[in-house]
Amino acid sequence: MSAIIIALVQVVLFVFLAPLLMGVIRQVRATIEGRAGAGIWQPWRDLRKLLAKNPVRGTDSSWMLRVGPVALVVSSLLLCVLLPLVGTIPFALIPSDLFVIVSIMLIGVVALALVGLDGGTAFGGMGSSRHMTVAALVEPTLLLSVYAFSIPAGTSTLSVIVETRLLSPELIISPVSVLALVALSIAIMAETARLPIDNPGTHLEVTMLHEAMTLEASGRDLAWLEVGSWLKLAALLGLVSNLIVPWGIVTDFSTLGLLIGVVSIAVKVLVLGVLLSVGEIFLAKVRLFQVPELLAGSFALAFLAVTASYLVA
Amino acid sequence: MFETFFPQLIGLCTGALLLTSALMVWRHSLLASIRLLALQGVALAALVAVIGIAEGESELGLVSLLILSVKGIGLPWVLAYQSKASIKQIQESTRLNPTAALLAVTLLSILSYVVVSRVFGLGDSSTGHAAPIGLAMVLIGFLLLISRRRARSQLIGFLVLDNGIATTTFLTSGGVPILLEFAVSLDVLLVVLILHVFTGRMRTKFGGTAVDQLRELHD
Amino acid sequence: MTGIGAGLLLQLGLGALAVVTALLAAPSLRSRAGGILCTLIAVTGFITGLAAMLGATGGLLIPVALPMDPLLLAPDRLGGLFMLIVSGVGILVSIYSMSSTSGPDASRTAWVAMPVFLVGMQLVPAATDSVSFLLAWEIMTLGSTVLLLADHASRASVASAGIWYSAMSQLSFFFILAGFAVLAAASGGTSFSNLQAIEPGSAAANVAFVLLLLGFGGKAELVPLHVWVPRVLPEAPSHVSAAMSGAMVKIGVYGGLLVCVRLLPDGPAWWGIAIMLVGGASALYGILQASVSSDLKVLLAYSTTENMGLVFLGLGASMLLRGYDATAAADAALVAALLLAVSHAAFKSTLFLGAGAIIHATGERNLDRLGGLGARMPVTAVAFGIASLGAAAIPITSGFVAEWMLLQSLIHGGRQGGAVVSIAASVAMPIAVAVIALTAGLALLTFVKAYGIAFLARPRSVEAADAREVPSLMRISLALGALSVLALGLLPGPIAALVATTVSSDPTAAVQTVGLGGVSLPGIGAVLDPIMLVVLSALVAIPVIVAIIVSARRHPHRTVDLPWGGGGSRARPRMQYTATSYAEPLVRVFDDVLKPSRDVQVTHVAESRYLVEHVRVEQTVSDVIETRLYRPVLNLFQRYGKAARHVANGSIHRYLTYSFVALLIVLIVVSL
Amino acid sequence: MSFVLWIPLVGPLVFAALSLLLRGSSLRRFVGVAASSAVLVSGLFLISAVLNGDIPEGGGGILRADALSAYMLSVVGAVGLISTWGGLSSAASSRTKNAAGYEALIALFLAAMSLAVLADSIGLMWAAVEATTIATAFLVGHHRTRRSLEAAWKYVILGSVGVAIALLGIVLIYAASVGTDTPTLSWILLSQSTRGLDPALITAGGALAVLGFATKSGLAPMHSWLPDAHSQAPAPVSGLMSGVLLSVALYAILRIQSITNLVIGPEFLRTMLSIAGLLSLLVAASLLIRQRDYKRMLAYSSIEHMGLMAIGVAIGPAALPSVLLYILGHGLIKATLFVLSGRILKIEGTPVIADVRALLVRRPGLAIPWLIAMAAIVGFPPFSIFFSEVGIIMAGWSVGLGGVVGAALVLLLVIFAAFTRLTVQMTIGAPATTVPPSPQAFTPDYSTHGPILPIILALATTATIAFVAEPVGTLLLQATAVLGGTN
Repeated sequence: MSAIIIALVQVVLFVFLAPLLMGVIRQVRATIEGRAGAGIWQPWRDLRKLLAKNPVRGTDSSWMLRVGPVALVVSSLLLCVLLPLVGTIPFALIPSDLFVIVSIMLIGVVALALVGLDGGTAFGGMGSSRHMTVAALVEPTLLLSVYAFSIPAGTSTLSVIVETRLLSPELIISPVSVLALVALSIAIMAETARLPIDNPGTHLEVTMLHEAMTLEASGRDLAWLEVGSWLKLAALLGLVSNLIVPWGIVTDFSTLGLLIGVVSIAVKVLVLGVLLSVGEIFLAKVRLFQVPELLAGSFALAFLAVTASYLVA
Repeated sequence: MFETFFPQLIGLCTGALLLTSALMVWRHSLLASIRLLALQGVALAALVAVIGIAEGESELGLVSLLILSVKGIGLPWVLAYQSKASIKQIQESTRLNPTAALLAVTLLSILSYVVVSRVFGLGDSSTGHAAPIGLAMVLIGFLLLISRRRARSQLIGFLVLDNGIATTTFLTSGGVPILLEFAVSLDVLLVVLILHVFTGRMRTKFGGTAVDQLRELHD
Repeated sequence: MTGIGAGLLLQLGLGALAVVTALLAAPSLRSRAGGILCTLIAVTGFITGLAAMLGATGGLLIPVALPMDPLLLAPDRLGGLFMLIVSGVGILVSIYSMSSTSGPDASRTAWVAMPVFLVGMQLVPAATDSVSFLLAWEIMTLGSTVLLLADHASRASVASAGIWYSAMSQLSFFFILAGFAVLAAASGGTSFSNLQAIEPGSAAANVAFVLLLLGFGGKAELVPLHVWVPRVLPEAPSHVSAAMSGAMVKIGVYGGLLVCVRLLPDGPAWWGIAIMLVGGASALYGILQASVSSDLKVLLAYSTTENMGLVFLGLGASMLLRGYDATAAADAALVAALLLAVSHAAFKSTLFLGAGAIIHATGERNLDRLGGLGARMPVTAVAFGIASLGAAAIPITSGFVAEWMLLQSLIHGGRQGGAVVSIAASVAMPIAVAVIALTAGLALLTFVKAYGIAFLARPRSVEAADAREVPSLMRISLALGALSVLALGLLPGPIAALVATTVSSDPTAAVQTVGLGGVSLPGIGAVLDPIMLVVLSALVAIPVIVAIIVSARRHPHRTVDLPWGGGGSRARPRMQYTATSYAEPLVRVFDDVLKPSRDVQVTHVAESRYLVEHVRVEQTVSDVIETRLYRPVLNLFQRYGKAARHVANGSIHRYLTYSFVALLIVLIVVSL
Repeated sequence: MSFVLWIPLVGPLVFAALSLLLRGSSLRRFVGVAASSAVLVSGLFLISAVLNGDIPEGGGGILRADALSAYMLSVVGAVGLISTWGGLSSAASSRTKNAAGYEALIALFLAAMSLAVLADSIGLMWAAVEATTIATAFLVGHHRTRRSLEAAWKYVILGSVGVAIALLGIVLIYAASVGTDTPTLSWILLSQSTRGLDPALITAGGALAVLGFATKSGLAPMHSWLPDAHSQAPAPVSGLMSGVLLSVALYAILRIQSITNLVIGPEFLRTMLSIAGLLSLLVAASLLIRQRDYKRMLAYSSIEHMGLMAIGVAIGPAALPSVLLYILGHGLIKATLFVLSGRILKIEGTPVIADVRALLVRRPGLAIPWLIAMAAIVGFPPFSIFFSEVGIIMAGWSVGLGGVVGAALVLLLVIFAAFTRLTVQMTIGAPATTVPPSPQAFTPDYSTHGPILPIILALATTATIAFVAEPVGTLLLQATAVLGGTN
């Protein structure tokens, strides 16, 4: 029961939080760059606008253009349900298992890539191809870094991992954990199409990954694609923040605890978002064919983390 | 009386056998080879007769006659079945120069001596001492087969080889059962006849009897 | 006679009947009659296999004129499982092929070979001694070879595929034969019960292990013995490819299990590591080649190598872990390997049948000339899509469950009760996880590409534009395949529990069913319930769908020719990304491994060197292992064969010299 | 029962005489078939006698039919029947003046082989083997072309020389028996373990005899006559030579081996036969890689199979049942293949593989049996060669010849690949014409160009014989026991 409530809270919170996070990130960046910015509520306004438009679809596009965005949103929502964001009380039958989480995320990745291809234009295919290449190369890092986190906890269930770190904070600053965290962060940057892998702000066709796939989508199709991506970013930032700073998360269900959990995760995510935005100021997008090097580096870190945690411990 | 001469007689016959074989390697004239072959047949028959007398087996006398008629007379006659004038001119151009061939004969003789001494332990009988001659003849016959280009020369080589086997037979075990001896002779005769027919055909098809023309079948 | 024996006998009888029918039936009836009989064979095999898997015993004795251990066909539980897999694929394939009424697929030869192939495949797992195993194995090979050649008159490449396949099959066969012979020599009998008495650490066991691994690895398409795969599976008729990849390859897996689980169960650690290495290398190499391939069937063929590599990776991990007494993880890894095999049978045969449907509809298997088939062939598109999800290991398909279980066993394998199991395991496990992760990532790309390029977007050729949905029997077969992929993915609990009984002495300790068909690994503490996942997704999807319905009522969509089209209205279908371009970034990333050959030809305009008339770019990715490993050896053989002709140069003197030398040698040896 | 022993010897001779008398009669064509049937029927009679525990003897102990002899006699008859029956069309077409002689020589050939397997004396056995050379000399040269003459010459020279070496060996064996109380060539007497034969003589004699008979059984390095003779002889003759003549020589080796085993143990001949077998496989492998002629291809395949059989003989009793079954399977299939190759040669007019393309599309009537027989000859089940090969390989490891058998497997793989490639080149694929001008211009030829029944019989027999545990299994065991094996 408590698991259901927490899940519900997480979903509602993150549906609210994700556009806000995007707004904050963009606003912080604009402010630092000396621009006025559109305000932190602009993503909400964009969404309302998109939902109120008649979507335009090509004759050759198939049902994928309709289903794909929904699949992306659902997969991101499932992440919000399953990840230990507000609380660490998992469902008995579908705990927040690392591999399940990753594959649910992959559903979204696949849906987005297929939507990109469905348009039947060069740009959609290009974005889809690059997106999938990055996704394929990022997966070893992603799995290995969380594998490294899982070793001290003895399980691949993320809730338990977070709880373990809450109980023994010395784990957080162990070299293994730091290595793994860096690797995971790079992987998440890649998965969520952030700098330095992709430039979310660009509309220069040759360089873009994520945006290229959504070019042919419009109206509510585009809205769902955007929401799905935002939700994913928010949820993953939530996960990272809970891995770094697990305090505040609900481990034993209580109304007060829940409230603290909600507030703390919202703060953690937003702070992390600000940090991300600030960080991105100093980063340039790397060339597409240098992305593998970056990912290989992060993979090496993750691998080191895993073997170190076996051999050191 | 006979016992004293026996070793000498055996030695004489086997010596004649080896000598004729070696000469055949040396000589290039076909006619000479055929004559030597006839001589070899006679020597073989004589060897059988001597052994027969020594062993006191009348059966061997019969065998001796058989050998004389087939190897001493019949086969040489078949081989020389052509006007003597033409056959005189046939000179064999061997694939091996005579010096090397004779050296090979020596080596083969030594080898057969070693082999037979190991296998039979030579013993003290005179036949045992002579036994390497048979094997040497087999090997010399083989050498002839390998080194001769003409069909009939090869045939002669085959016959020397066969004589060698016969020599070995008589020197080691005093002959095989008469039935087998008969069968062997018949076989040899038939083979020679068949090869003779083929030689004739070869002459019509290839216009000559050089065996190294037979090179159409290969991989 | 027991039920199992009767089932096996019935299969043989039906097989004979099918052969006779194929020989005698009129061409118009042949496919129907043959298909029905083959379906019956497969159904019989399915029932027999199920019974054997549930523990029924009994068998069929084959008489033989030579003095050998009796040739007994009596499947055990594991054998039953593989009979089940094979016959399941057999059912799909038989139904599918029934609808071809003309051409090579409906030829007499094909329909004679099909039952032989099916029966042969099903008898291999039933064998209880090495000779009957080899017998069934070779019957299977013979049947598949003939089937492969069915199309020989239309494409020259079929003949070359046939040669490769026969030679590689024979290589496998000889390895297996030699392996069994070594074991039989050491144990004094040819029956498996004799063979398994051999001491695990002995030299004979080591030699036999390597030989058998090579043999079965060759059939299971493992690197570097996989070279026949990218030639054979594409060139065979699609339903035959489905049967080969879905079923026959599993027989190779069965062989591996037979060796590792039954005959030589307690091998040294390096066995497990060796299998993991081979499996891991195959998985990576296979998926890398698949991901850059533009030929749909070549892609599927290489993906088979990948999947089998994962199966063997699991098997090797299980051996390694069992050696260190990490029983729970070892059991999980083994069950995962089996589940992967089962699920691969389901999705890969569906994929190959789907490819067959595409070829049926368009005559094309080059992805670069396909596109837009989703709207034209909806049933095929859905079935192929579901199977692709399975191949990409996406929930809620069968492939996901298997890969999940494998990963679970690996990450829990490095440690037991908080202590490191061994250095070997703690290095091997992370590498294995990384390999699986990269494999999974690339598989995702591969199947997004395959599905997206073929079924989505706009048709890239006239053939694709004119495609029509395939006949009903093919659709039924495809639908059955897709359903099985989903069923295996939704109900992993009972299936895994059943599978565990075939390899584990204590199956309930390894795998249990939780919830509605969910699976739990009690020794590891991992739980997965796909049905709950579906329920959860449905719950979160409801608000979204409601929002869509509301929005759609207020703001209906508009259909235009091209919404944006890259900013222009002249975006023709040719300008779309093709499969080749889709994989281009990957080719660049893995340039060192794939060694693509690029050829750029620039034709300048006659007037000026600075103006280009046209540019032609050609890029081919060939199988590195074939070009670097096999080609040189084959060329060497060719040169040797040419040189060896001098041995028989026709000179009688030379021939006589051979005899003479032999005689001299014998004489010398005798006198020594 | 002993009169049955004479049927395979006298019967063919009578038919041979008939063939010479029946000049011009169409019945003459069937002389070979009748002679083979006589041999086969008497062989089957003798088998049933042997299985009832009887060992017929005749001719004052010269002829003897134990399980092995009876089995071999039946193989001779069966392969002869397939070859002559299958070759009826080619024999009928050659209505030349020497056709009578052809049929008579075939009958003589059969009689000689029957004598070789029935003779109790090694000497007689030798004479009979030599007689096969004489009988087949003109058969090989039957076509009277330059090539066939060349083949015949090589065959007679190499064959006779080889068999002469065997005679030398037999003489030495006899010499060994002279050293005991009763000089004899009867192998039944020689293979009594209590005779105390001189080991050195037996070693030398056995080695030379085996070397000599190896020539006739086509074992390298004495094999050189075989590809030429097989490729030039008329198809039925090639079938007979490849199918049984080689095996009859192998039978002689088996008999010699059973004598030497008692005196000097199996090691010496085991080494020798292993080397010969491997060399044969090597030669076959080397020359099949770039083979151009399909009849020579079949000839090299015979060398290959004889090589493997020799390895089986080297292995000893554990492999002997497999070897014996191998003799039958190889004989029947090789006869079938040669008969078919004769038909292909006649209809296509070329023995060159590269010139015969797309046979399966153009002439399915010939290509289908050809392909089935090919599958059988390379060792696919259910054909009995599969069991023989598996049996030999398995037995090889069990007696410690793992290295030999392993090397054999490597060579067999090369041979298999080469063989498959050549077969595929001949049969598989589309006809060379790019665009057929009209559908009528290209109609597949379903005719089998000769009797198909013998081919079906041969294939069916080979496919089923390995599964007939009774009485074939018992017979093979008894035949092995004859050679001193207890297995």
